[in-house]
Amino acid sequence: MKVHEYQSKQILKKYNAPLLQGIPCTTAEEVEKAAEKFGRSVVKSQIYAGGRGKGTVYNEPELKTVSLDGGVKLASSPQEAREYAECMLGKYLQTVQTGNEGKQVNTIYIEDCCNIESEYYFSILLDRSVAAPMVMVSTEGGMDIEEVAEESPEKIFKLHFNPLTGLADHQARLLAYQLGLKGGQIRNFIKTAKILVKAYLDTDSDLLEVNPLVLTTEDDFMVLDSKMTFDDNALYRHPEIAKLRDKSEEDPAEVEAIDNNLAFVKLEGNIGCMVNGAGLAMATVDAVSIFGKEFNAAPANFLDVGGGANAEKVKLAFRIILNDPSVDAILVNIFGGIMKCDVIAEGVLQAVREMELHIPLIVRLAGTNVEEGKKMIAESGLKVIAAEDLPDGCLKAAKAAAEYRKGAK
Amino acid sequence: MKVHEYQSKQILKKYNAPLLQGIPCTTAEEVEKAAEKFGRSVVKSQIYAGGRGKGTVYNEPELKTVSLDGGVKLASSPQEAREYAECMLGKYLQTVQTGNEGKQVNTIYIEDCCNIESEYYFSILLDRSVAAPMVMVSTEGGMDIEEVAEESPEKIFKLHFNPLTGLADHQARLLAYQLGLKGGQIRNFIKTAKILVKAYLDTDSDLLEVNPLVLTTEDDFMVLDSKMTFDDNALYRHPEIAKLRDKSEEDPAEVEAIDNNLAFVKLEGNIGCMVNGAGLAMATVDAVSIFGKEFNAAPANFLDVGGGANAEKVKLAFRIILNDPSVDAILVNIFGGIMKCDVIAEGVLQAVREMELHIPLIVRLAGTNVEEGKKMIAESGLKVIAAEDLPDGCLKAAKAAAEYRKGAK
Amino acid sequence: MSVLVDKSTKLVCQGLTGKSGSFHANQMLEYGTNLIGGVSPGKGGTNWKANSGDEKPIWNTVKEAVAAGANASVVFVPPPFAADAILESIEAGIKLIVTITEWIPVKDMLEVKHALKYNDAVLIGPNCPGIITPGECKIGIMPGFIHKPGTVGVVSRSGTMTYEAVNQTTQVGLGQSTCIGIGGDPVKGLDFIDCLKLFQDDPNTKQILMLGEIGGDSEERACEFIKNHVTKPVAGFIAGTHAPEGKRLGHAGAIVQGSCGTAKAKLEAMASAGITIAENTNDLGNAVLRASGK
Amino acid sequence: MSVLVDKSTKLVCQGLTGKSGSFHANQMLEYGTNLIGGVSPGKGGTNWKANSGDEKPIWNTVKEAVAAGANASVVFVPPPFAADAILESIEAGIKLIVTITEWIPVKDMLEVKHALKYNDAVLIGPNCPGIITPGECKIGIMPGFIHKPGTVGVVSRSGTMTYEAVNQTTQVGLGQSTCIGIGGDPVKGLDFIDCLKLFQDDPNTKQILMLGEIGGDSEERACEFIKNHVTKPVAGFIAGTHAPEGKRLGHAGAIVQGSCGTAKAKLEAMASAGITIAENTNDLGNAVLRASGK
Repeated sequence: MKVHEYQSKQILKKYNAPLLQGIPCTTAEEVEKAAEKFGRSVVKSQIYAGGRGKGTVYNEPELKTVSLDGGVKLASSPQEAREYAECMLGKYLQTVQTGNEGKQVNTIYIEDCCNIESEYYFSILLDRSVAAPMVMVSTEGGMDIEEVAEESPEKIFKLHFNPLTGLADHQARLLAYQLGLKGGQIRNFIKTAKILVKAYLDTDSDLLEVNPLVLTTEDDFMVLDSKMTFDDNALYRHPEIAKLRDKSEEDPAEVEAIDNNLAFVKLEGNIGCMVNGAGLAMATVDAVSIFGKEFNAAPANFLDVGGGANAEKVKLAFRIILNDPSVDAILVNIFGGIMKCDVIAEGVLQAVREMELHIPLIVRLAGTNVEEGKKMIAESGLKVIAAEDLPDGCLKAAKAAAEYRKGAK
Repeated sequence: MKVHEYQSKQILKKYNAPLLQGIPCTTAEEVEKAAEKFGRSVVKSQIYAGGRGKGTVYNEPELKTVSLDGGVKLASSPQEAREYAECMLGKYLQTVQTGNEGKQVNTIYIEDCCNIESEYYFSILLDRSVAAPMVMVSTEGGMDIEEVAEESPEKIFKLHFNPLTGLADHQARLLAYQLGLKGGQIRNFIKTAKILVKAYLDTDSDLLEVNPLVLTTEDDFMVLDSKMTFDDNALYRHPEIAKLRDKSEEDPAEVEAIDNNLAFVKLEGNIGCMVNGAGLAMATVDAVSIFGKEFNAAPANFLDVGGGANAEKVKLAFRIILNDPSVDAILVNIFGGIMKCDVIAEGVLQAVREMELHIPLIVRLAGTNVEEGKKMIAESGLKVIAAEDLPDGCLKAAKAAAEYRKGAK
Repeated sequence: MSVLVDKSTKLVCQGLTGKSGSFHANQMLEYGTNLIGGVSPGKGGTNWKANSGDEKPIWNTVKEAVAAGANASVVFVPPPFAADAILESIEAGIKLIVTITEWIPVKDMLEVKHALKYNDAVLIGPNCPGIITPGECKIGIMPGFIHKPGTVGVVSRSGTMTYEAVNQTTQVGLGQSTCIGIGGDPVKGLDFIDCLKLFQDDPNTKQILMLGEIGGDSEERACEFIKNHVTKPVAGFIAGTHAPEGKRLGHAGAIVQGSCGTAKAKLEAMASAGITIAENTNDLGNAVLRASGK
Repeated sequence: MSVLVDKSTKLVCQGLTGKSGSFHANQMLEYGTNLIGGVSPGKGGTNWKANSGDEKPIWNTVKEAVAAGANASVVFVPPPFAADAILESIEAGIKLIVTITEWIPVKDMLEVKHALKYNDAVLIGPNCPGIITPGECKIGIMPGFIHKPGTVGVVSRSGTMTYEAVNQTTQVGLGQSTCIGIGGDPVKGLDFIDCLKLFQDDPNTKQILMLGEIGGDSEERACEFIKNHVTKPVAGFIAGTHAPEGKRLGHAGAIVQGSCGTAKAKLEAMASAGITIAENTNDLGNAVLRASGK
């Protein structure tokens, strides 16, 4: 789960992380009042994507007219802060990470300034290849770390730590030396690094990124921008974090899917996919991409209905898929295991009947009681196209979608 | 380091351990007032030794006249509590653990009562043989655990836990089943056990004993009596615990030794010992016991002056030894290593001169520059008896002590 | 001969009295697995009745199950308690622990991994279909009937993809020696390399089929291992070749971040290790045939 | 031949620039130990000047010392930072860590023990005199000159008692192969059994002298090990036979609680393992002679 910058800072504050004073605001008036506390202040739009400083704020979701150049602004007066806020609030911020869409700005974080000596990159994440958490630091603060990794990997230092004990002093010290820090800077770095690691472990975070972590002219470290994401599976033990979830930032279909324990990811194509099992669902997305190509078809989504695909779940999945207006056909790919194919066929047919499905439906079944399942579909009298195997299903779906689109126009 | 029962409970309270309400008092008036809150109350004298309930309170340190039978009393009214307190405060409590001495009672803990269903033994300590902490529980609550270990070892259950993660749920559950608990009792036991383990680990405790841990008629667990001792080496990170140290409970000589980084333990004999190295000091205590026997001599103390035995340290050690009126002779046993024998001899001679030592001093030197050291002592003109080796030193010390005692009388 | 489980496996089910545990315990019993009982704290001393009418004892602790002879366990315990259940089995001396439960917090699994380093227990999963030696022992939730005793060792990060693979290797006539679903979580027990070692050393396994997916680098490391240590023919498949970057596709492990974990990198590693790559999900059985020169 | 340290040992001193570290580093250099430099965070890049006038580099991290060739370290770091220093050496790949520092909290040492289980590093101490192979390498604070190359392997829980033992084995003409002071703390690195294994396998060690003390049960366990695995003659001594119960005599480990750790139990265990017991601290050298039938 993601949270906004200001929320991650509220969490880090509990661990005494070094932070500048800041106030989250939702109106331009609040912004002006908040900025009065600081004189000079930084006006930061709060959306879930990175690259805000270099992004562009547009007046409308279609990103036609520019409202402001940059989603993070230094304001030299409360009035200026207010003016920036007016150009941000309710508007749409597009960054390298939001892709072709813009994200609406609903909250602004007004933050104090500090005197920056130098900027560093600092993050904590799980290194899957060794199943251990690690700290990653770089002298290239403020830059996109993947760019740094590509252009100057020697400037990135990684260090694994024991999740049971956290970051040891000698480990934090080693990182400090690798960053070229000296004297009191080292002490302050160790303190900050240990605080951040403790916050990461305590909150079941799966990514804590501070970019930049700045060294002030007073040799202190300061968390300037921070990003935290959390392990969804562990949210039950952090109700105060769970309630920070901002559903307005997420795709409504994905929200509905999550709320119903379905794994759904929206993609750009026109073939809605419903599959049981994450691996098979991925393979189905692949197959649609490959076999659908000659008909300009592509997968509209990834959707894993999980093990127990009953009629209720199938209906819910169909509804989520059909929310997407670009879907021209649905491909169902089920390997019946414990759940038998005839039961699944029954569920699919029931859903089709109740929902009065108007777009082509292609069904590929395999596994337990496959013959019974196929027979039920054939005899149902409904317009359901049976596929022999997955390539066949993809081709049939792609063709049917092309025809449907032609007919619909 | 030891603390009083009520202090250990104040520490456990921070971890939300289940405790009865209680108030520490130092006057009978306070006791009466405190007891008014509870109606019936338990009046508990606070000394560092166990076995208080079955101990005896005497009016004077020589333990001649009995003031009260038992150092823990159930009072059915505030008046009765006050009467008990008057029989305890300022008096001397002797228990199986205080030996032949009595400990003066300066504080009384007034505690509420509860309805006891059954009593258990619960402790957490380090198992040296596997270098891991363990929980030890028994159905024989309220009994001396060493007695239980001897008579019915099958009633004691031990379980090691990982000090990095604490007690796991399944471990606490296993203990609960071994104690024969049922239903809600198990949940409450798990909760209590995990709290106690967390307190033990967080505070660098080296022993946390709850005896008895009682199960109330409401199926709750309650820490009825608790004892905590702490790792002296870790006190620097627990200043709030370090300041609980009650020097009045300790031997003043031992306190002075600890404050000066000397290892000193008072024993019952008449030969003061000053040795470098803990192992050699132990062996010296042994040797004095063995070789001194025929002259009725025995070691008066264990004293390790450590590696750098300079004149200052030697003087301090002599002063501590001489505080004990039963000392009739001092035996110095030094193996010169990095610290050379002549330097040590110089320190000893200087101390003898400055302190005008009046009892016999026997010195055994070995190791680096032993000949120079012996020569310096021989030529000093001071009454210092040189020994060839440790057995010789013990015999000479024992003889000299016997003669000194005869002369002194 | 087989890998990890066979007729001598004596299984205890942690969470047997739950809905999912009970359902799959029946399935396992019907397949012939020697399930000796279950652990459900608080229900010790009662019996669990199988669909067949047989009764199995319920214990409060895994320790009691081990005393009764259990040498393997399968975990159907809900996510908040699952890691503790695994730790209990490790500490009780169980040597093979198959964890079906999904949605276990990563931090819990890190503690489990830590405990595994001190003990010689083997963990499969979590969030996996389990392990099966066809005709001998099934521990998990896979449909037993599609399996057939044979020669292909199957190892997979995903469940239903495994079923596709099993189905096809059965259809082409090879059958399976043992199939292991290692699960799609980022922190798990057995990984590809561990399974490849087992298959390489198992005389009954003549071919290996490895089903990977995007995310992480365990396929790449497995390919390196195959290059140096595996002499048996290997076929492989990677799911997620057309997945968008930065999106998590169902499995917590299936996410491509930057240049790490891409299908391209994994397919190149497979090719360079001499693995026969299946062209699509329909080609799994044939790819094994091609790999073994048939 | 010898145990753990010899002429090939390249030592780094953690805490070299401190008073104690500096003093003993000079002593070690004078004995001939190959001390290649020191680690003192914040002083990296400077040089430490030995009494001889030689200069040794100071590094900020043990990692740098290892890069410069160090394969052993000696820790003179103050107690609050000592466990971290040990962990740093373990993580940097040092294979032998000798910790002289005393008064390290038990909980810190438990974390160190934990880390040692994952790594093949050997820890001696804490709170110990160190290890010496006479004539080759001395790591610690023992007076070098009393040692003589020879055949007795000495292992001891206490410092000055070791010196007595060394002195006497030198005087009776046997000399020492290697002497290891394992320290008196309750949680430590090498214990008696580990050292006994090393001595049993070392062809240069012809006799073993084991110096124990009251508290704990490591002497009892060592005697059990000797009974079953040690074929060389063993002499032994226990300090603290006349210590009062429940009192801690200097060493944190030297405390008798109930029937555990008594001198009586230890002496009986020694006798039953066929160990020749020294009658008093003067009898150590002769006891070794008696043990070897001389």
